[in-house]
This record gives sequence, structure tokens and C-alpha cells, in this order.
Amino acid sequence: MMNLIDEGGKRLDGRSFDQLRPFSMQAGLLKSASGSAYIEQGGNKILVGVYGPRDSRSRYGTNQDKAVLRCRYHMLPFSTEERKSPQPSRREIEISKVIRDALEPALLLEEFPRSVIDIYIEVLQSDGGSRGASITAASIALADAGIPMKDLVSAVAVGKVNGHLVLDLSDTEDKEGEVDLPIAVMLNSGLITLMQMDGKLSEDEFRQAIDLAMAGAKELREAQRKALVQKYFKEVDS
Amino acid sequence: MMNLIDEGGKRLDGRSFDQLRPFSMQAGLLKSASGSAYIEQGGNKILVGVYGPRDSRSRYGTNQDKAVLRCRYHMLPFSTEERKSPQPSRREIEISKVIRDALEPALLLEEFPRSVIDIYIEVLQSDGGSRGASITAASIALADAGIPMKDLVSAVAVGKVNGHLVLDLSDTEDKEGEVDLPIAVMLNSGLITLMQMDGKLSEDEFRQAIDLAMAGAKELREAQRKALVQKYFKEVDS
Amino acid sequence: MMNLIDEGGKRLDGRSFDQLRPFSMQAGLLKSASGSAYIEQGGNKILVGVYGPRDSRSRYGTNQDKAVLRCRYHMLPFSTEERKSPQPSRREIEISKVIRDALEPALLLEEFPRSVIDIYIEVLQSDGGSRGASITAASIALADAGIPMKDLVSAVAVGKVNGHLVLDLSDTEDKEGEVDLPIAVMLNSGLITLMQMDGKLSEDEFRQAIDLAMAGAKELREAQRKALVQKYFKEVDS
Amino acid sequence: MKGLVLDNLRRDQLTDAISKGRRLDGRGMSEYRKLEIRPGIIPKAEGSARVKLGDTEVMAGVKIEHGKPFPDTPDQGVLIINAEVLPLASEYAEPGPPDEDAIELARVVDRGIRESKMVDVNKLVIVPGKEVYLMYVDISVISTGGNLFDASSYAVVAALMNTKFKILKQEENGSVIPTGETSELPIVDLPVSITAVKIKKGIILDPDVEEESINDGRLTVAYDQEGNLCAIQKGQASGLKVEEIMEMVKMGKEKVPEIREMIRGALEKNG
Amino acid sequence: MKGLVLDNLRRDQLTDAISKGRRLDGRGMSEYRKLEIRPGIIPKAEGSARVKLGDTEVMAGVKIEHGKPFPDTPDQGVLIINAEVLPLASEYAEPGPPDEDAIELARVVDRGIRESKMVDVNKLVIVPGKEVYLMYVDISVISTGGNLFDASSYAVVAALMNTKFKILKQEENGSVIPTGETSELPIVDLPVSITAVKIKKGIILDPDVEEESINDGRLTVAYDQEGNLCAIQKGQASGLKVEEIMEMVKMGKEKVPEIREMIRGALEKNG
Amino acid sequence: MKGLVLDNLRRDQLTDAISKGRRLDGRGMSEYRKLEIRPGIIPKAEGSARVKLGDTEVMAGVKIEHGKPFPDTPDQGVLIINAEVLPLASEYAEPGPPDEDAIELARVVDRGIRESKMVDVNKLVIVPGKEVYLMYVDISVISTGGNLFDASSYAVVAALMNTKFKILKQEENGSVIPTGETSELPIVDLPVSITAVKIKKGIILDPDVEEESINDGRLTVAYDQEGNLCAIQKGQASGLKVEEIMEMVKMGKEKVPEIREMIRGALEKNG
Repeated sequence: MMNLIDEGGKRLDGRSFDQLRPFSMQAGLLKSASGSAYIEQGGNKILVGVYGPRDSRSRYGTNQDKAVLRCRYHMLPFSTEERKSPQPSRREIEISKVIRDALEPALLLEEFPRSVIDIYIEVLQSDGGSRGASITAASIALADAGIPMKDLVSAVAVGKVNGHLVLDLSDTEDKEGEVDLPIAVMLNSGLITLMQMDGKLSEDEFRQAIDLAMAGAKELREAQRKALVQKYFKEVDS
Repeated sequence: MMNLIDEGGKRLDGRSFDQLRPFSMQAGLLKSASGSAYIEQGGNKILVGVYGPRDSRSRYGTNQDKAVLRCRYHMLPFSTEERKSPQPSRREIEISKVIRDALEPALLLEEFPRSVIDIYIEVLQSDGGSRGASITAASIALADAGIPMKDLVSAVAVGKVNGHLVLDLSDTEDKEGEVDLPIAVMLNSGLITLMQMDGKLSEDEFRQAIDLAMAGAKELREAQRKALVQKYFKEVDS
Repeated sequence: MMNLIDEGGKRLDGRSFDQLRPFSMQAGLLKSASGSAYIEQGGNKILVGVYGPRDSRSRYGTNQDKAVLRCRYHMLPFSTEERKSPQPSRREIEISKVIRDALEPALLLEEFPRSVIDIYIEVLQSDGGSRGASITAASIALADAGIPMKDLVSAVAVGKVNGHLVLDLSDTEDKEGEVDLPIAVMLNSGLITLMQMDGKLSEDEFRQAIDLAMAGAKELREAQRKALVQKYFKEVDS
Repeated sequence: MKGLVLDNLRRDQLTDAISKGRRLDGRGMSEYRKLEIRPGIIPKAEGSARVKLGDTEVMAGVKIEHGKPFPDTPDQGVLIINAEVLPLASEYAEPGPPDEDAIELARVVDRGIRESKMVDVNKLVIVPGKEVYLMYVDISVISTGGNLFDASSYAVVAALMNTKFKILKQEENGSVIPTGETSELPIVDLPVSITAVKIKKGIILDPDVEEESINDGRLTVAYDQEGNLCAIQKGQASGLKVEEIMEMVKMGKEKVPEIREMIRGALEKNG
Repeated sequence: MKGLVLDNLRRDQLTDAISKGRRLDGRGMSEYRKLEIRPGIIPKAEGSARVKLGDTEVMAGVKIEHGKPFPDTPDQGVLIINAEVLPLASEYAEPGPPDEDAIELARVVDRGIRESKMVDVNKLVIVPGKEVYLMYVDISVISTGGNLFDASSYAVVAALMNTKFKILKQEENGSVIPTGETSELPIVDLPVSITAVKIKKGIILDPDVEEESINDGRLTVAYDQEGNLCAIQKGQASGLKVEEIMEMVKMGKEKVPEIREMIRGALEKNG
Repeated sequence: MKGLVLDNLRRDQLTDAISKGRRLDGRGMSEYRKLEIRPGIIPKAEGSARVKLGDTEVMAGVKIEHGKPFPDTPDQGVLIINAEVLPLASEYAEPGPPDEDAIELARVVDRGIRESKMVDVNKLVIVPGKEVYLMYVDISVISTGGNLFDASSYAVVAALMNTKFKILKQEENGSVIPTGETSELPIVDLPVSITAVKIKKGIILDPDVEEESINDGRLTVAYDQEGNLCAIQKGQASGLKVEEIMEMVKMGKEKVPEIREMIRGALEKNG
């Protein structure tokens, strides 16, 4: 097992167990999209564009009662250690689905029957926790697009590393550690909209891990809010 | 040349030249399908589901005068000696077509204009003669779906093995023998609806081979009828 | 550098710098196409069929104001030194596009709104300059189809070989030479509708190269006209 | 995903019953439908099993081949799990390559097996770094009657436990040939997948197709032999409260021994 | 397959004539349309031929490469036949990968060649088990005027007979290089494909596109040099009686020598 | 290509201005929009750059791998350029494999780089004929605001100049491993792509998305360091007169030094 925690209880990058990686978020940088956001979190660099609500072009995906939400999580070929082939991988297809399911509960899709909302997530550079950062950013982009929402969705992974529960796994901690547990949550209602886990946890550890994630999500949510406010004032000022 | 016939005139699996492999057939085991059937014949294990007549979803395939018959012959990845790749092979595409052509003459498709009937053939385990067994089973499934038919279609292969004409080739006889000649027939009218051949036969041998196939088909047809009756009484009883 | 010009100023195949390869053209040899043409130029053997104007089948490609022009440049698997895989290569896709753009300016597409014209180019055997020969032939096929045109489009490549500008590159000259510069032109108006270049030319050389191409195009245009006349008289005679 | 849409009456009946702690088919909240596991039904495959769980029916087959290991795990055998929903499995199924639902199914089952460390992949090496065993596991869904995740997981677990394969060795000239002996897979755990759904405020295990169509949140958890959680997948576009999740985990954990015994029993009966 | 639909008048004229033992274009029941075979028209290909049969036109090209043999036939060269109907071949054709008709066409032609043992694949080995010749034969349909099976088969047979390829050898370091010599393929038979269709009660050979559109059953038979049947494909969603099949086989067998002579003649004129 | 369609009023304003030698955004006929080049923004990639040209935004990334050379250039490294227009780049973009526009984009950028001989591929060999460096260059279009060809070309040029990669060697046993040292690419030229369009009778450089939508002919020319033209692509279904082409070439040539300095400057600031 690789040594990921030093004697002073610090992680490889100097963080404490409950500390997030450095992050920054911006809203509204794409001109042609209805809404957009950019996030950096650790080595992740992720751009999200939202288009819609717009008329559904294909009859296949139309719903008479609400907008259809579509989501594509996509890694650029140069975003990974080894060049990623441009065809969508099974991993990307699954992540696209769980991200869509994590975001939909926050949206009032009933207000836009027969239309479609597209979320395009482009991972420019990937690091551990890219699905969480994608959700956090997509949430900003949806708000930026003016789509009515019950709450923002904030997401982060908790993991187990050398036996310790730690917040916001880096790539190395994800690969060399024991557990990866990404969680997305709407903090107002406390509803968890994404949860996946790889690796072994006891029931007690699992319960603690959720609490750790909640604390991290709270911090991220504050930054999401700030990014939206900043965008708003920029628009008012200009 | 591999020795496929012993001194006593018996085949590797102990059969005489004109003997079918052990077989069993069942009708109506899939709950959601309009009709279904399961056949085992030698090592073949084949499941057939029929859906329809139902509204044609695509305009492309619609016919104003009769139902469109579609057929997919598909081998499960673990049905063969070497794992079969999930993409449809050219062999599967050709067999799907000849099976469809073998079954259509038995159906009164004119009664269902603008609709489509789907035949899904799943080879769970493959052995020699899987296309014949597929036709025999699909025929039961179509009858089970209540689609009006002129006759059942019964199918079996004849082959030439170490110079002898034999009925119902096993996998080894197919691969090591000289000729494979699958035939499908509607016995009431004597109309042959499928015939393919690989390997060399004289005109006389060919004529004899057809007679051998006819005898085999008769036996299979009796079993098809029984499977349908059994299903009927099960329904009446329950 | 390979020696492509001999001491007497002749090219490998005995041509002078400004000489076209032997060529022949025929109009109207496909029975079912609206128009067709066949060209041989050097080792190129190219068949073109035009279908249309006909009703657009897909709504996607329909234009309310004019006919949609579609073009496929396709090499047969045995047309090249190494067998060409049947899937369309990126090169074929790009060439299809530039050929379409080279032909469209000559056509009065406004006369056929909501319809589609298909140009199918089949390279039976390829040699240097196949895109030029394709345009020259497609132009004949479009005229043969009776589609109203402002002018024929005539095309040929100029190149630089051992430091000399030469007309109508052969395969070897294309591969071993320094520059390939295919040009398509409507000679009546002097409008250049296709121009691509690989390799280095000074501004002056570039200007001279265009003149050389123009001279070659003139010769080809005369042959295009003859092929159409010949077809016309054949029809009148028969 | 296209699928069943219940009418309002039926929906209300179902939710009413569940709110009173009952289910319309008479099952208890934690009760599974009838589970039948038949291992070894495809003799041509190195391992196989057919699982019926109520109206749901799934087959899994294992084919063992050999080839290069993944670069980052040069000393481990390779496990590859695929899933397809056969077009005869329901009126909504269609032929074609796996869609996102089939891909998710394969990946969730895969994680349960992989993270439990059920198969000791370190023992599936022929020549370290060069030649290892490749385990291709294919899931074929024959009937979609609800709770595909659990049924598929049981089928794969049973098929792996049922697997017998030819031991291979590499010759001096590089070619890989059978030694003539066969072996079972090195099985070191027996993970059990349990799926719970919330319907209004009630939580039930093993949803059937109707229950699944109206669920307000799904959680699939795989448990290893020591009672650890080893893989989780939340499903459905909906939210779950922490207490609900913990309740689901608890109900699942209590259910595991019963299911594990059924899988073991089926294998022993067969073996 | 989308294609020609005849109007009723024309249909009746055709069937009436055939019921009286005549065909509208004046041909006898067993008579083929004008057959032109031009081998060697694609010098870049190792072998090639263009065949016109009435309005039907087909090209076949042979490319010879080298590579590994199939595992189950380590000491044989490899024959791979593909077919595509070019989109300019008819108003119903469309660009795209081969559909089921093109796939059937390739496979039926393939079986006639392969089962007749026309090419002695045992002689197409460079290093047994390691390197063999790969024969890629591609059929390109230029005009669909009826009876594609026979026209394509003749084109492939002529292209194979016309093939000249570079003899290869393997060097000590493993690379495969030309010896500098060329060779023809080891041709040991000359199979002939004959297609018959039933229209009402009449049987005719070599149907044109109109006859094909109203046929009540098609049978394509390949015959080897000794008069054996070596490959059969029944086509069309319809049934044939045993007597009808035997009649078709007989008419075909009688026709074979004439066609075989035409193919041979075309090759000799060219060679 | 689906895209912007201007209304007649706007179209007339644009063409009127250009006929008077002006542009609506105040630019001169040869003037480029604001150009920002940020190299090295994807540290995980061996090389990268992000380019903004007005509203157009493009990223390029370089990944260096190793593998076999192409058979016809056994002693050269391999350059492979791909492009995709991300679906977030405009309301007309859609997810999926590259369409003809993206393929053309990649190939035109490729020719400019390749024909200028910017990278000395003869130096990118590990073992001649066996192992060479493979340069995968991927263009990702983030915003389509006109003149994608130039913006993409600058991004690729900057990314290649920014590239640092691990030097590899082949061990005796055949495996390829890093030596521990890194290197820049052997850059020997700095090609500059200039795109001109004709609108009515006016010629302008660097069209924005509106200008592009009404252009009557486009010409993209890449120039090497010595002022030679090294790649050309005419675009648009329209014709250009020889004089117009020569005018475009001249305007381009005059513009080149300014752009080249900007690229160099961006790299130096970063390096």
C-alpha cells in the first residue's frame, strides 16, 4: 500500500483530512450558450455549457409534460495522462447518466413542456473527483441559463486513504486509496441526488463519510453562490 | 478426412443415418412477448420471441398492404466455442434474411397492413443446424402469437459425411463432413422455403438428400404441433 | 530527391512540362442515372453518376430556396496500390466536400427548390490528379442530366517537380515532387472554384502555376464539350 | 429509458399499500420475489447461470481467454463484464448496441464483483506482465421484470462460481497452449447485491417492474462476506435523505445472509 | 429490399408470355442475356474483370496481401469476398455500408468459389502457420439490371483467373519481401453459377430486373467442372416444390458448359 | 453546414461598409480581431495552447506517444491532427463524431504545419523503422466566432512550440522506456495561416462569424518563414478570379510578420 498520509496527519498535498483542494468557479463565460460555468478544483479544469430550454428537434426525446434533460460528460483527448480516444467510453456514458440524474431533481422541468435542455460538460483537464466538480459547475451553468431551480446541487467525493476518511480525493488518492465515494446534495433539503461507491466501508464509516461530504458540499455551495452573484453584478455594472 | 461413421454404420453420437438428434420444444414461456418458443436440438438451445403485429414505429419500413416481417438471428456472446463479439456478424445478417424469407410464405401478412411483426431469435448455445432449429422454433412462436398461418415451417439440415447422406448434422459433422444442406418446408403444401448448400453433391445425391430432409421435417413438425397443443391445454387448465 | 525530369527536359512518361496525360471522356453510359460520365486521364478511371433533381427524402437536408447538392467521392477497394478499406476515409470526406463546392457555383440550383441532386463519383482506378478528373467528369455528368449550368467546370493539377512547374501530375510526380496544386475553373467567367495546395511555392511561381493550369483546363474543356456533343448525336441518330 | 407507465389508479393502490407497510403482491417490505438460480446451463461456456427473480430473467456466461494484461496491472488477470437487454425481453427493448441503461447495469454489477475482490485476479496470470487470463462475463437479459441489478449480479456471481477453465501455459516459442488440466476460479468472497427503492415514504427491497416505475429513489448496495459495503449506486432522478439511505443500507445488510445462502445452495446442488 | 415495382399491365404481360414459354425480350426460357466479360481492366489490381449481363454491370477486383492464416486453417491462404452496390447502380441504391442484400450477394458468390475449391488455397502459404497470402476480392455493382448473383460470380471467377501477384518470402529477421517473381493463382476448377426463377408456373434462367421483381422463388446453384452441385442459395420469400427445384437444377446443369466456355474464351482472348 | 443566417438589413449594412473599405466593427480590411494566445494551460498534456481570436476560442493539446512508423516513412516521427467542434461551441453544434467541416479543419491545419516542415520529423525516431514518436494533436473548438482555420492553426503551432516530452529508448528486451530526460520538439519553422474572404468586391482578412456567413469565397494560405506559400485551401461554393486570389495572397503575406511576432511573443512570455 502506498503511503498517502504523513506522520503529522497530512496528505501528500499537505491538506488535512477534511480539507478541500483549492478551487475556483466562474459563471457565464460562453457567449453563445444559454448558460455556462468554469470550474477548477485541484487539477480539474472543466467547462460547462447549457443550451435551452429549446425546441426538441427529435420527436423521439420529446415529453409532453416537461422539458427533457440531456447531459453529456466528455473528456477532451488531451485531458488525461494517456491520450483519450475521441469515441465516448462506457465510463463517460455512465457518468453522463448519473450526472443527469443528480441534476434533474433540482430543476423545475414542468415549466417547459415539449422542450429540451442540453448540458455539455467538457473536461479540459481531469483529476480525481471530476464528476463531482462537473455537477458543481453544471449547477452554476443551469442557474446562469435562468432555468428555475429548487436549489443548487453541490458535489464532492469522500474517500478512505490508509485507513482514514478524507475529503475531496486527488487523483493519486483515488487510484492508490481504498475507497471513492462521490456524493451530490441539495443542501436546502438535505436530499442526496448522486451517490456511488467503490471500495469497502463498514456501515459506521459510511455514515461518517456522508457527514464529511456534507461539510465539503457546504463550502462548495458558498462558492457556487458567489460565482453567480459575481456574474450578476458584472452584468449590472456593464 | 476425419472418421465420422463407425464400422457398424453408426455416427459419432451413436445415431443412424436417418436419425434426428434428441430435441424438445416448448411454446409460450416469455411473459411479455406476443408469442414465444424454446427449442433444444442436440446442443442447440434457442429462444424465440415474437412481438406484433404492432404499429410500425418507423415510416421507412411500413407497407400499406401487409405487415412487414422483421427477423433477427442473434448469438449470445457465450453461445459459441470462442466468445462471439456482440456486433452482428455477416453470417448472422445473412441468416436473419434467409430465415425471414423461409417464414414469410407461411404467414397471412395481408391481414395486418401498416404493422410490423418482429421475430427475435436468441441462440443461447449453438450447435450444428442452428438455423434450422431457429426456423422450427420461430414457427411455433409465430403460431403462439396468434398470427394466422397457412402451415408451420419445419426445418432440418441434411449432410454428407464420409460419403454417406445423413440427417440433422451435429457440429462436428458440419465442420468435418463434406456437405451441409439445410432445408425448411411447409409440409402441407410441400413447398420448400429455405434451401442452402455448401459442398459437393451429384444431382442424384441431391434428390435423395431432399427426401431425407422431408422425413426429418415430418418428425419435427409433429413435435411443433405437440408443443402448441400442450401450451393450449396449459392455458385451458389454468 | 528522385530524378523526375531527364536531361532533355522530358518527364518520366515522356511528356513536356505543359503537356496533359492522355485522356478520354464519355457522356451518358449509365442507364438508370439521370446523367453520367466516364473519364480516363493517365491511370485514372473514374465513373460518375448523377441522380436528380429528385425529391429530398430526409427533411434534414431540404432547402426551401434551392436544390441541395450532395457529392460522394469514393474509391473502390481495388483502385489503389494497397487495398483501400471500404469505410470512407477522412481524405475522401474532405475531397467530397471540396468537389461539391467546386461544382455548385456552376449550377442553377434555384430552379429546383426542395429537391436534391446526388453526385456519385466512383474511382475505379486511381492515379495522380483524381480529384481534378472527378470534377471534369462530374461536370459532364451534370450537363448530361440536363441540369441547367452557367458553365462547365474543368480541373487539373499543376505541380513542382525537380524545381520545374509541370502540368497534370502523375502519381509518381505527386508523391516524389515538391508541390501539388489542383485547380478547378469555369473558363467562361474565369472563376476558380477549387484550389488546394501542398508544398512550397513563391508568390511568383504560384502566379505562373495558375496560368499553366488555365491552359490545361482549356484543353480539357474542349474534350468535355465534345463528349457531350457526341452523346447528343448518338441520341439523335438512334 | 422508455418503459412502463402506470395509470393513476394502480399507482395510488401501490403507494397506499406501501404507506401501510404492505405490498400488493402480498410481500413484506424486505421480501424478495421467488429466486431461482440454475448454474451450468450453457455447457459450452466455461461458466454460466440463469437467474429468475419473479418475472425477471437473466443469463450470465463466462468465457475464459488469454491475452495481455492491462499496463497498470501487469500481474493480474482481467475481468470484463458486458450486458445487453435482448430485444425479446420486453416490448420496450430494441435490438442494437447497449444503451446507457445496459452500460450502467454492466458497470454496477462489475463494481460489486470487483470491489468485493470476489475473484483473486493475482492468481490468473500465465506469464507475469505478458500473458494473463481474460474473463469475459456477458449478461443477457431475457425478461425485464424489475430489479435487473440484483438478478444480474446473482447470475454473474453464480456463473463465476460455476466456472471451470483449461489451465494454460506458455511454450518456449511463445505460443500459449493448454496443459490438459482444468481449474475453478480462485473465488475468495461472495458479494451480494441488494436493491432498495423509496416509494413516497416507504422503503422496500427488490422492486418489481411496477414498483420500479413509480420509485422515488433507488439504492443498490453490494455487501462482502464481512458485512462491509463494497459498492453503491444510487439511481433515479430524485433525492434521498441520509436517514433513508441508512435505512436502506440496514435493511439490505439484514437481507444479505438469506440471499447468500440461496446462491450457495444453488451452486452446491449443482456441483 | 426497396426496388422496382411493376404495374399490373406489365406484370400480366410478362407472366402471360412466360406461361406460353416465351419471354417479352424474345429470349428462350434458358437463354441468358448478352454476356460480356472483360478481364484485366484495372491494371493496379492484381486481378480484375468487368462483366456486363444485359443491363447488369459488375466489376470485381483482386488484391493480394499477406498476413496470418485463420487459426483453424493454419496451412491455407485466405479468401475474403466483399460486395457493395454502388449508389450510382440504381435509383434505389444508397451510399453506406453493405446492407443485407449486399452481404448475401458476397456470401453466396463466396460459397460457389470456395466449395468448388476453384483456388487451391493449400498452395498460398508463405510460412506454414505464420504467413499466408490473403486474397481480397471486392465486388462493385455498377448497374443493377437483374441476376446480380451470376454476374458477380462470373466477374469474381474471371478476376481470379486473371490474377498475377508478386511471390513473397520471409527473411530471417521476420520481414516479408518480394522475391522478384510473379505468379498466377493455383486455379483447379472453374465453377459456374446459374440462377433460375419461377414465375407462376414457368421457370426461366437469368431473370432481368423486371422478371426478378415478380418472381415466385429463386434458386442459385454453382456447378463444378465435374457437374456436381457445389453451392445453393434459395432466395425470395416464397416456396418451391421439389419438382420445381429439380427442374431448375437440370436446366442449370445444361446451361453450364456454354457459360464456362464464354468465361474461358474471354480469359484466353485477354491472356 | 448549418449555421448563422443573417437578415437582409444586416447583410446590406455589412456589404455596404465593406464596399466602402470599412467594417462594421471598425476594423481595417486587413486587421485581425484581438488575438490572445495562452500556451501551456493543460499541464497534463505534453503541449497545449488556448487561442482567442475575437469571439472565436480554440484549444489544442499535444500528446506524445510511441509506436510503429508509417511503412512509407520508416525513419520519421508521425504527426496526427484531429479536430472536434464541441457541442457547447455554438447553438448549431451537435455532439457526435467529426463532420465534414471538422475533418476539413483538421486537414487544412495539418497541411499548413506539415508542408512548412515546422517540426523536423526525422529527429523523432527512437529505433529507425521500428519505434518512432507519435504526435497526437487535438483541436477542440470552444466557441465558433468565425475564422476557425486561423485560430486553430495558431493554437496548434503554439501547442507544438510549447511541447515538452519524455525522451524514450528501447531496451534490449524490446520494451520502450523513458530515459529520465525531457526534450522540446525539433521546431525548424513557424508557419502562419492567413484567411481572407471576398464579400461582393471587397477582400478582408480574419472574417468574423457574420462576415463568414455572407462571404463569396474564402482562401486560407499558410506561409513559411521565408515568405513562401506552403499550403492553400479555397473554401465556399463560389468562384474567385485570379486577381482576387493574388490580392488575397498579397494581403496575407503582408500580415504574416505581425501574427508571427504575436505567436512568438506569447511563447516567450510563457517560456
